[in-house]
Amino acid sequence: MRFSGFRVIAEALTGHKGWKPLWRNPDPQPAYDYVIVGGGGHGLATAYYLAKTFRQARIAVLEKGWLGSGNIGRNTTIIRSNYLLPGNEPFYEFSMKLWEGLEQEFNFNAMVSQRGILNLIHTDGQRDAYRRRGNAMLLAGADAELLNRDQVREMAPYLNFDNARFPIKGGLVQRRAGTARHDGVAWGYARGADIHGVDLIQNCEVTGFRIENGRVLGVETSRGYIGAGKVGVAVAGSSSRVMAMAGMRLPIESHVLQAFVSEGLKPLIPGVITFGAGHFYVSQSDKGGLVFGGDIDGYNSYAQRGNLPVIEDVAEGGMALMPMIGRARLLRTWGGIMDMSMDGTPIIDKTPVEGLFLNAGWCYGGFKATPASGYAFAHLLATGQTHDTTRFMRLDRFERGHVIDEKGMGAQPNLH
Amino acid sequence: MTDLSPLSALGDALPLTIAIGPLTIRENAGMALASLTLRQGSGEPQPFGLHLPGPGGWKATDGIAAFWIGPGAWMVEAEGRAESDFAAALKAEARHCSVSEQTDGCVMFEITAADAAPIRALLEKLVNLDAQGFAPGSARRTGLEHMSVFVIRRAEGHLALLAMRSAAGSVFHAIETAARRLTAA
Amino acid sequence: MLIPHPLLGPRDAQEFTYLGDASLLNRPDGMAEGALPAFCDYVYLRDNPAGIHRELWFHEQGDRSWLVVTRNTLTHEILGAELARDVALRRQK
Amino acid sequence: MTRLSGGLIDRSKTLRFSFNGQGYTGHPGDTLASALLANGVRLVGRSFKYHRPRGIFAAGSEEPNALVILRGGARAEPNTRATVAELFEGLEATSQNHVGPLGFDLLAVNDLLSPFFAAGFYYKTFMWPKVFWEKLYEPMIRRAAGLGAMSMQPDPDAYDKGFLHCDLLVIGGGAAGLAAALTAARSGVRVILADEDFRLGGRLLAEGEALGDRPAPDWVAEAEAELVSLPNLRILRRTTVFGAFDHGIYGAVERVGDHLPTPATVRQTLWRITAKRIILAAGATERHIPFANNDRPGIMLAGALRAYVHRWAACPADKVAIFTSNDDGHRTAADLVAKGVQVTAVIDPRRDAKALGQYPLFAGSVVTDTKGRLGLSHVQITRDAAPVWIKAGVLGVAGGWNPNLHLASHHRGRPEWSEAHQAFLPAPAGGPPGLTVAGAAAGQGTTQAALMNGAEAARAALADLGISANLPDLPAASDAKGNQHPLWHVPGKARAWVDFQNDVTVKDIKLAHQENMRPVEHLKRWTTLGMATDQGKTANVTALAVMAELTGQSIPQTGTTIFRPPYTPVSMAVLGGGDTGPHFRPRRLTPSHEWAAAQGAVFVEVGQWMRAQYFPRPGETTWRQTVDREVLATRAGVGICDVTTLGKVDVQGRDAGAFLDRLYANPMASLKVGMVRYGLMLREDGHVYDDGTCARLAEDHYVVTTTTAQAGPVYRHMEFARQCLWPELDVQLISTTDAWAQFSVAGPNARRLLERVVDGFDLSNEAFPFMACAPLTVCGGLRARLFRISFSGELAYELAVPARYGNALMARLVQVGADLGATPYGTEALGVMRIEKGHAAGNELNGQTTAQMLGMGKMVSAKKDAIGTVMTRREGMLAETRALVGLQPVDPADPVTAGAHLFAEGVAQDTWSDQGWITSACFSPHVGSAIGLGFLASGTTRLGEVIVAANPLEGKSTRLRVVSPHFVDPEGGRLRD
Repeated sequence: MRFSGFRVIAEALTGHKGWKPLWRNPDPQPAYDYVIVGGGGHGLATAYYLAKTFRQARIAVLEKGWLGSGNIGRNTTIIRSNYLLPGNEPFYEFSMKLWEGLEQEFNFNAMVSQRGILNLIHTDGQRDAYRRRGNAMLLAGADAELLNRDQVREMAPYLNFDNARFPIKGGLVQRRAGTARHDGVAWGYARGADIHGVDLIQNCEVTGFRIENGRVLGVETSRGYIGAGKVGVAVAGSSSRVMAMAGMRLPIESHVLQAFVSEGLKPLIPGVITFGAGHFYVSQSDKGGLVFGGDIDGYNSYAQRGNLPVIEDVAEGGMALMPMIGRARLLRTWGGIMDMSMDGTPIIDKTPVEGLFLNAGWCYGGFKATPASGYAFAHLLATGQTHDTTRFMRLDRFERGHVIDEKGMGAQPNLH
Repeated sequence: MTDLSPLSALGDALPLTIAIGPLTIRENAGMALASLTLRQGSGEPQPFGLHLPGPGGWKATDGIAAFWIGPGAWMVEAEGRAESDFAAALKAEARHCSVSEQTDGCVMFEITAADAAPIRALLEKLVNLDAQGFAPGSARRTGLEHMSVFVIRRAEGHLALLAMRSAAGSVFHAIETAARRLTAA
Repeated sequence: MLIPHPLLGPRDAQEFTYLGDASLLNRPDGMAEGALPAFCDYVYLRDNPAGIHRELWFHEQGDRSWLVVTRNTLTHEILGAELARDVALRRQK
Repeated sequence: MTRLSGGLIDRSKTLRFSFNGQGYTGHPGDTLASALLANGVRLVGRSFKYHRPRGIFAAGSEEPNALVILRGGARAEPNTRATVAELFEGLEATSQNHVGPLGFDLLAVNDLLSPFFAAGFYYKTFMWPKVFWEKLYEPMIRRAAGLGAMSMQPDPDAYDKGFLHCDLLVIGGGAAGLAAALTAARSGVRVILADEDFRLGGRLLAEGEALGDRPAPDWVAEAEAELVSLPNLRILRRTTVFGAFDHGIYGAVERVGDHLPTPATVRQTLWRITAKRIILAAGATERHIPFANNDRPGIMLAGALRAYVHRWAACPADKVAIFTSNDDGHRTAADLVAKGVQVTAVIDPRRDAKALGQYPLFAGSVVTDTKGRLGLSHVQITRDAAPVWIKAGVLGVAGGWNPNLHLASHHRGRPEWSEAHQAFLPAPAGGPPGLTVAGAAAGQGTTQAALMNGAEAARAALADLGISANLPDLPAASDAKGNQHPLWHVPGKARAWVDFQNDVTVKDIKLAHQENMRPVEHLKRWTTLGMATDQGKTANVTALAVMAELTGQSIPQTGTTIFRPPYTPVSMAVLGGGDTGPHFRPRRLTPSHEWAAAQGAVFVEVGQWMRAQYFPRPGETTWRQTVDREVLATRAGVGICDVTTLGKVDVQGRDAGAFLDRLYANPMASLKVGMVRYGLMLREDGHVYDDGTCARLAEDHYVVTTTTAQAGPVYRHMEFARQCLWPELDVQLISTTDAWAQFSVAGPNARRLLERVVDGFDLSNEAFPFMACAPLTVCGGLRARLFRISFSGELAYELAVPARYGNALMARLVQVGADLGATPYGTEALGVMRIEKGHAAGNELNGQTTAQMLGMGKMVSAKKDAIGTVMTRREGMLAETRALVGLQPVDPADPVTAGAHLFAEGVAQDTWSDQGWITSACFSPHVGSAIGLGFLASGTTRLGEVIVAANPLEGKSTRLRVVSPHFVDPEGGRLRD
């Protein structure tokens, strides 16, 4: 069924009787050519591109809970490609380009909204660093603009310009950045994958890998054994746990990142604003809620909930940056489990087990990467070749000494 | 004696004393401070006859006091001896220990009141210490508005607050704000 | 969170700075044969368990002790804490 | 009929207030909601999506409908629930989310178009043409969405934070909470009783019940008087405990000044409460029953209606009907009759329902429709498919009660469905450790049970702490059960609202089911159910039950919803608390700050520090003029700069040298006493962590410096090495950063200047050579330390004195050096001189740099096991060719810009041909042009080559020559003379 405005009108006039399930609820087959472990954003996108772009058949996505219950279901919905290093920027720009045609491609309005991101500058050193970054973005084919203080003021007059501990001296803007409706992305990919024949199997937990002679044969699940030609694991947040079942230790720690939404408010900020001096970033959803976040809680956790100090820290940052939001109220908080990698950069690679592939380590950059991650992982699974944009995101980069450390924090995941 | 004139941590020629409601806040510029740390096998000294307090403790005797700052480490206070080379005097009392001069490392505010109630109320607003359980003779380092501070309960109605000297203005702002709000409430 | 400091009793976790897995106590010998792979493992690989985790916390706004805290990463329940120095000395013996 | 007799309001005082500009009066004790109802106002707002007229639905914090903008100007507070806004003199409130007057909202057209706005419709449309999304569709949606509008002005009120500790925290001051608090407080333990209301009592104030031989409010007053008298108990009124965090830490907001025209001190205080045990006695929230057009103003929860009548003596209409599926609704009817309100019908689907008083009972009937454009006028009652219309201005709906177990599931514990209670109850395990749920929140809904249960919960909690407490004598109270017989919705074709604020109807849930959005999380996300400001308090369980009916599964099979903080929405300002302006973060001042300020210095934030950036003099019109002068004066005469901000760590002990050998990549144990050495510190991953100097003051005593930015992390790292890696070493560390004021005295006249302040100390090159250090006295006996080190490339020293003398020493040096050209300089000149000398600083040491890149690869000693050494031997790090080079424009008029990327001439400029970047740049008065430092691929072999610096961000591209990074005195003769 194709979605369109005409369809909505036609259904409205006929009592909505014609709407079909967005996807089937199939029972698992005994075997597939490709089994994707994880029905979050990256897993669904991988299945979608495998089926649609790489024209592979017999694909299943196995999801422990409900589709989209990974971090795609709990994030701050920001899309951007404002990275610095060659190991990252071309990849995220590739993702940005996929975002730009995504909804027309999968015929689902994921509300991709390019209202821009503004990174604030408070010191001369930061301006130098952002200039380097902005240039890196332009050199990779992305867009970037460096603003002075007056230009920032014009763009966001409600920021604290006159009474701030860390005065605003400028900003780096990416106009093509913005937000997307996170659940819509998951549903769009899920529906698209289903249309192309992918079996989306919910409530199916992978409990083990069947590996013989260094080759993966299939997966044990809560719904029985499922054979597989190739297995792609895309379970950010649980990567260490799942890969431990294949006997691997990863350069990853799991950390909780909280995010927040305010009560609905009439439009007050158009795009995304980040405040590095105070650990705060914010956008406003189409429904009117301010969506904001800050630092991770900073300790290993699988608990999917955080603690009060980070809530206070984020709110402090928000108040220092935009004192006008004082009388808005925090409505909901949640905590997602991040795959914090040792250099802050993801991993998309083969593993030492033949036929077993890994997509992990997204830190808190996973949402914006969804399209490119799915595409590149599908490329790797289908062709056996690393997609050009992920050529540095290798698992062995740590031992080879080719880390991609955007923040320069070294092997301490909670600082990335 | 040097012919240079010292400044108080708040940047004035004379240290500040201010009364806010029931609380008096005084910058103690006369206190000499030196840290004392045990070395391996040094044994625990009794500088100036003072039995050093255990974890979380503060002890005083005849103008000399000490508070525990970490395993095998204390800060030793000498009232009114800021101008002397107190670290050297302490080293003489604890030859086998490591001693570092700290007099100017901290700003020290002495906060006093007639009884415990205003001190407790102030503590509740400033630091995450159990204000009632923090009895006289207690000393802790803890956080205060993104700063690290030492808090000493010298008596029921007497609190000392030590912070980085360079942050004296910020610490004082926090204390003063809390005190004024308590008074106005 | 409250960290049960072995000397000071329960202290708010905000006073602490987190480092990570207590396996960081087990630094390989840099002068030994095969030091490089041992260091790659030490610096980068983690068990990252969902459950009991021994980890390093520094009492930065406190007594400046490094602690080894045993904590359940699923529930955040803390099962114990000791001075890292004691753990390290014990390991050396 | 509006105001009845009785109630807990102070009729001796009248408060004036306004709603949408219209003046009204109320009394102390009123909420805005009760006062509006007492004035006969039923229409107070509009719903989110369809802009349907909405009235007051509840009497507490669960209110989904009656949202207003409270106050005006910068204090305007959107989305405020009228049901919790305490009335004060002069209160102003306005309705929100409508275009045009509240009674004639132009966006109410959405309601007519509602068939087009079914659940999830927006995912299916607005995709064509693509550019219309940002340009047309989305702005339209954004304008229509949202609820209240912000003032866009800074919040003028003050906020506070604090910390409380107790043995027992009791959350909720109703029957169970009061009984718990009494039990615990009498035993002498430290108790905090927090209640979100401005008056203790909870539902005891809302019922017409007696406790023992007195009205319940009298018993509450007596209990409260006792609690207030106990020194070990603290009552936090107007305080919402909004979150249960780890290890007994609870977040609570006390609304200190929200009930006042303007706050006396702070508006709200954020309390972080650390409790050993916690009793959650938060009561229960009544459920409604979805039926056709169940959302009109005047339709409200029956229990809320009862509360308005008893506590506030307010009834908004003459004719009242009740729709109930349980006995509790009949209580409301009986109470209303007793209060003299005309009850026109009680509609109960149970055929065997019994009346509790004198009112018309429609047993075996349901409400199937309503009328009334801006407020309820008629209710349609259907029995056996035979509808009748009756008149009613208010319809109370009683669908049973849901325990307020929210905090008990804040640790992701799942509530359990109880068939007996027909409700979710707190799970026996998985809740926050130490927390017990009591009273109606635990399903103990009768007054008698709540009192007993609260007291018993307190006794058990204390027993758990090893404290015995006696149960108090509790008054006899009602044990009338509500008898829950849920009616989850009345079937029908018209829309029946489940979530009022977000306009989610039974139809939407059916559509979600039809489209396979059946898991409860999909249901919520597809329909926006439970996402409103009431967080689903009045909707979620009902929606689950409707979905369960559709799937044919039980409610627990269909799912549960768990709750996360906050329990009710919390203002951003109070969470941020404290200072948000200049005191947002601490400000550290250097010892010479006062002097610098008096000289008119311009300051700059460097981390927490405020440092003098430059010292403008009269006649200088640009900062460049000033900085050039400071640099030239230093290089020609002598300059003085406060460098106190560098971290200083005292390292003592027998093994201090051995310890530093393991911390620094280069050797330190071999350093002679009285000498200083530059130290390079790596992270264990082999990248450069920090740099600084080590001065050996004695065999067993070093002083090391760190960069300003890394002082804290490096100290922590050193303690890690000391305690965790090499505990066997005898070494002691302590920071002395603030204890010493330190000044760089640099320039050819540095020695001559210092000779004028030292007390008989031989500064000659022979006695005190480059990299020497010594303790000494200055200015007539002041203890000091002198280090002969140089960052500027000039003959230079750093002189340290006790911090309180720093200001005077700075003044003295400038004064006594006037004839030598003594010039204070700031961080800008410092930066220029270090770039001219090719010294790395923050822009180079950004955590991504290797020793090799800095040209210091050889410093990494292979002869010892220092942190980071091994990992530098990885293939990728050995293969690194980028190296620090100097850069000079081919055309001296061209700028050099930090952040530009470096390319070979003539190649395409893209990511893959990128050869490096400019890290630092400045105008060098010494060279006479702009200069820069940068990392360049194969940089060490490219001296003399012309390359291109691309800065497409600012549309500039310049040709630069690669030169040595040492623009000044490359041989280093000056600093050794």
